Amino acid sequence: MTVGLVIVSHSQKIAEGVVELAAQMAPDVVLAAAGGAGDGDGPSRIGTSFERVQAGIEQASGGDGVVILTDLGSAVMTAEMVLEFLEPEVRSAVRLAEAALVEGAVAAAVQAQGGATLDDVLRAADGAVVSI
Amino acid sequence: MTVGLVIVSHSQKIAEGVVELAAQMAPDVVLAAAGGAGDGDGPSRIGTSFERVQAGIEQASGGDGVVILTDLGSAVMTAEMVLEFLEPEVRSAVRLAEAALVEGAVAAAVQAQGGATLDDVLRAADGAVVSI
Amino acid sequence: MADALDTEWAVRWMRETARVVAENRVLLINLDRVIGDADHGENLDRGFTAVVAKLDSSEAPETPAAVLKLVAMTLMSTVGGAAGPLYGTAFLRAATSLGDAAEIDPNAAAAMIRAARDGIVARGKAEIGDKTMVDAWTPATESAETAAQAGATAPEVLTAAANAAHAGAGATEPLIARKGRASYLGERSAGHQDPGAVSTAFILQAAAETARELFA
Amino acid sequence: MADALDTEWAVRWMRETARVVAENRVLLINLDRVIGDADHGENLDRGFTAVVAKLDSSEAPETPAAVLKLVAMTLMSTVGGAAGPLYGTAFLRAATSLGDAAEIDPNAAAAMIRAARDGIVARGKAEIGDKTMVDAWTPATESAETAAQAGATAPEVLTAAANAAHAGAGATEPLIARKGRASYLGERSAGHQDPGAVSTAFILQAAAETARELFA
Ligand SMILES: Nc1ncnc2c1ncn2[C@@H]1O[C@H](COP(=O)(O)OP(=O)(O)O)[C@@H](O)[C@H]1O
Ligand SMILES: Nc1ncnc2c1ncn2[C@@H]1O[C@H](COP(=O)(O)OP(=O)(O)O)[C@@H](O)[C@H]1O
Ligand SMILES: [Mg+2]
Ligand SMILES: [Mg+2]
Ligand SMILES: [Mg+2]
Ligand SMILES: [Mg+2]
Repeated sequence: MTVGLVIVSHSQKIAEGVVELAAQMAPDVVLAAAGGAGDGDGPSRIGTSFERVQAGIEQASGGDGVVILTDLGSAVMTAEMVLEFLEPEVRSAVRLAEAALVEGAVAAAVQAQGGATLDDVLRAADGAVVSI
Repeated sequence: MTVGLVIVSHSQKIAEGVVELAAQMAPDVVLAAAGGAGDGDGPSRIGTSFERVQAGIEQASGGDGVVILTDLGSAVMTAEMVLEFLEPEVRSAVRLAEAALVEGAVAAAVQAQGGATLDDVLRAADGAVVSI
Repeated sequence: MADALDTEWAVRWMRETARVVAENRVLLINLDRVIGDADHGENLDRGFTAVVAKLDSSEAPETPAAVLKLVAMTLMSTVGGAAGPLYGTAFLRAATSLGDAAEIDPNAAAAMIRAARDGIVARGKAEIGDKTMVDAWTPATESAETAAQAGATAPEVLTAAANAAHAGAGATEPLIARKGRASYLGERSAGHQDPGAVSTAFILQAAAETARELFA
Repeated sequence: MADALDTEWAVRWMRETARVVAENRVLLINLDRVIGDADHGENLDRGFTAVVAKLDSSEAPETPAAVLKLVAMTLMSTVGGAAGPLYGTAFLRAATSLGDAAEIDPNAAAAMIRAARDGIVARGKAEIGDKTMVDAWTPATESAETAAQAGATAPEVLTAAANAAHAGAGATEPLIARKGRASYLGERSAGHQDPGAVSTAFILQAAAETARELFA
């Protein structure tokens, strides 16, 4: 079991790209992309989506907890809103990182791949060095 | 005239997504995506490309200078290699940021949109607050 | 109860908000273009259009709180920008403050506005003067409470709130943004009104107008 | 000049490198899988395959330096990973160290290896012990210089370099990575050889073997 990650970005491309990049070094980690906004059909708009973040957390919740990474402030607010709607037992295993999105996601994914605890994965995200 | 940005990422999707996100707040700034690696046809591989970075700098060089943002360390090395091949007069107006890619690009693009100088745009990138 | 606001008022408030937001879509977009990403009008129009569609298609909510809760959930999932979680939280907290009461008296109206305002502050952590919608909601709350304490009717409480919100929105113009996207602009954000403060004034104005009409 | 290495040797060196890299593609991929992103073998195979294609299609380069420059430019634009700018810089600096000489004597061979090594350090800023290809290139440089000073032939200089590189690559196993992707793993990077150090040993081994064959 490992910690899962949710990548929340205003851009669907960014979220999907971060997932493909981090997956290279963390093939066994669940990486959920929650990027952009929109209603099923048509291309995503730039924005964040309550439902996509909620679905991402669900997707990533099968393991030892979930770390959420965000890009801009409105993504943080959307994520915090979603957290308030989670069942307490799910909520207690979810952390919101204050990390550089791309760099933090790669660092966190590598820790998760190595079986690190939820708090260690969070620390790796928050402490990620920019452009190692 | 404004400062242009080059977004160097191992993932084409990340680079393109950062450009679409930053463009929202900086419609007049040249934002060049230099993401992924590959040879024209077929989908991009994860990696960085000397030629794509070189082309990005060329694309962004029409204004008051260029700031390059990168994701991981090998992107930094590719960018530095490209810099060594630039003509001195082009090279002197190019800066390599040490910034969080997504957050730094948005902050830098907004400064560039406002007509900031090359060094101010660079400072905005490097000092970007994570998840404002 | 004389001049008390009921479920029908809440529904009318939301339909009128949708109308006003649609009417001012381009204005809100243009405000957001200068110090943001040019989508606030689009975001809110999408959100309140969805609210009206929900009201048209679902069974009539039974209490004012049920209306506001429907609005909160709809905005949250359709707006896409910062205004989504902010107004979502505002309407959710407003709904909670009303409980299952069938009618909203002047004190409840003022309490509802305060709850909305406090929800926005809890969600966005902005302070007064940060050039956000908080700069419209805060004077609106204070004026509503003052009016209620002075014995105003519920429509009068909402009118006081709306007027104060308009003044608050206007007063964001010289401020330098310290929260939200506009904060990226630093000093360049001065000289323009905050889009969210302006949309707040429209929403509260719709509340006041529909309340007055109901008792005209 | 007796036992001096010429343009033909440089071409053979590169063709042999391409062969060895292709042969060890999966090994390099697997090393990189454990402490990286599992692409080092693929990256280098792509790069040296492109080098061979260039050598096949373009006019024969006139000096050893011209061969190495072609290699540098090709690796730079085809490898895609960290090894691209690193080996690109290495071969470029090596070419520069040779100037337009037609032949490489033992001292020039040692100087070429030092130039490559210094280029990698300049590009990647790794120090000895950081668990990178620098840990293979540094002992290779030292052994090559010692051999040249002791009067060895050029093939002997390269053989000394290759042997030292293999030992250096092996010695990266217990180290904790402090540069490159593997540094994300922290202590978990210990217990595995560095892929770039291993590929360095293959490259220098190809240099030594082709040199020895030429004078066998
Ligand atoms: N942290 C915050 N606290 C309060 N209000 C905020 C905050 N961040 C943004 N806002 C409000 O949101 C408005 C912008 O909304 P909108 O354009 O829909 O979102 P976005 O900025 O994500 O595009 C701003 O004008 C401001 O009033
Ligand atoms: N800063 C550096 N200095 C020296 N060598 C490095 C550095 N970063 C990475 N390397 C070398 O590059 C090798 C990885 O190459 P490769 O897999 O092609 O690149 P990437 O890590 O981008 O996928 C590592 O094994 C290491 O030897
Ligand atoms: Mg906006
Ligand atoms: Mg927006
Ligand atoms: Mg690799
Ligand atoms: Mg790679």
